[in-house]
Amino acid sequence: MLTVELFGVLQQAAGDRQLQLDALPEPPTVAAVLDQLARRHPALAPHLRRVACAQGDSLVRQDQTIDTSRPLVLLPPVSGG
Amino acid sequence: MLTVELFGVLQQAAGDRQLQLDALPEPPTVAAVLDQLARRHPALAPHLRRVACAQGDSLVRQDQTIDTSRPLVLLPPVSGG
Amino acid sequence: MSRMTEQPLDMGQLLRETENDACGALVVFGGIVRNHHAGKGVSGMSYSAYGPMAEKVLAELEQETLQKFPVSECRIVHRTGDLAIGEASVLVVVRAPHRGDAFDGARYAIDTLKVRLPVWKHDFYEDGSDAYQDGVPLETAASRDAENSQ
Amino acid sequence: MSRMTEQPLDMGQLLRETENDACGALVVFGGIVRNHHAGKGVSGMSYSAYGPMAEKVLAELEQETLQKFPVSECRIVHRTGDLAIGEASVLVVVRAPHRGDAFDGARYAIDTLKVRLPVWKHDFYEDGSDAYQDGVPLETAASRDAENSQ
Repeated sequence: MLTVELFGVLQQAAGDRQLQLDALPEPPTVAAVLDQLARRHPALAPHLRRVACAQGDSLVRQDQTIDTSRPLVLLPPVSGG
Repeated sequence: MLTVELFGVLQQAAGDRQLQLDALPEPPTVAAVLDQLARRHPALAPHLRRVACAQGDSLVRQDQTIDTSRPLVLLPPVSGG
Repeated sequence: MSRMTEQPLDMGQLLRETENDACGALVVFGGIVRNHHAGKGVSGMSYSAYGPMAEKVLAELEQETLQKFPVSECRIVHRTGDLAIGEASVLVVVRAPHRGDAFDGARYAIDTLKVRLPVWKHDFYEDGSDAYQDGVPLETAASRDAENSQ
Repeated sequence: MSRMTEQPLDMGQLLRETENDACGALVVFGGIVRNHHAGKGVSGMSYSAYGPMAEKVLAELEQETLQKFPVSECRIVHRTGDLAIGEASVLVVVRAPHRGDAFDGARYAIDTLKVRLPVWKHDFYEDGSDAYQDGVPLETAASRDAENSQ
């Protein structure tokens, strides 16, 4: 079971700030988790191609295998400044 | 008789904020006045090549004939900002 | 001042925090909430952030600016929460011995912030609608490498 | 605020005077008295100006900046008299809808001020000596034409 945290337009699309994802891919790479998320939550799918992902205060690469005990944070295109 | 106002390093060189120049060239162009000033006040001579000149709030060109009833203002290289 | 804050940004405090007698040049950039976006009237807006990363990104960007440019001081603060028209959402303060470097450093800092800081702008329009502004994909190590290899 | 003044420059007042809800970008440049020049310690300095022309040059430079760049606000003030280390000798405030234009406008304004404003800096050094800084010849219509034809 993996907690997925959402920001910005992703919160709007999902109607929530976080989701739980079970039946995780093995190994749980970022890319595989995003694929699964797109299947389970079609409303998020159009946005996932442009997200960056983080755990804690660090970015994680698409090919990286993540620690599923920590939340995966999805960061859509940014508009700060 | 022409009043010449001095600024910056010119005040230091002349030891005063203004000078009077009599026996003016005819016609009194800026260039001719500066030549005369260099002869009468040798301490100013080395600086005069790099001065700009003004009357009131406007610059005057070297080839311009000036109204000698108004002060001629000598502006050495500037260092504002 | 914390780099990410819900409080109004205090330029005076940033200026005091960066005082440096060796610096002849000060450049401040401020991002200000505008009353329009994409042709629509804006009545207000709200910034949200991914906090744990945002604070670190700004601290690293300050250091990077100090390393890339001959500047002596660099401070960046960004506001979150609800902002009114005319309020500052971001302030960048750079001090350097020379002015060209201060301009270059400040511009680099804000340009880079725009692609690295995990912050999202939510506009509220005068017609009652609202929208997250379409942003730029977050710059990642991978996208930076791809850009550098072009 | 008068553009040429013996009073300490008031950034807060300039910011209030230039408020503009259509502008998303604010750039401030400040020239600050440094504690060193050409390798010598500076204890203080004094600016003198040719007043009648200086005020007009700044007013014209504000207008020129507004015309040359897509910026909406431009204010420039310069101090005269005795200044202490750390005090501001000049402030340029530019506001624009977009940040690149605000940076370009502010940089143009201060770069041009440096060659057009009839102001002279007199340094007082820690060793007791003093000197007018060697400046740049004032830009005149003739020198501008010569440069443009190069």
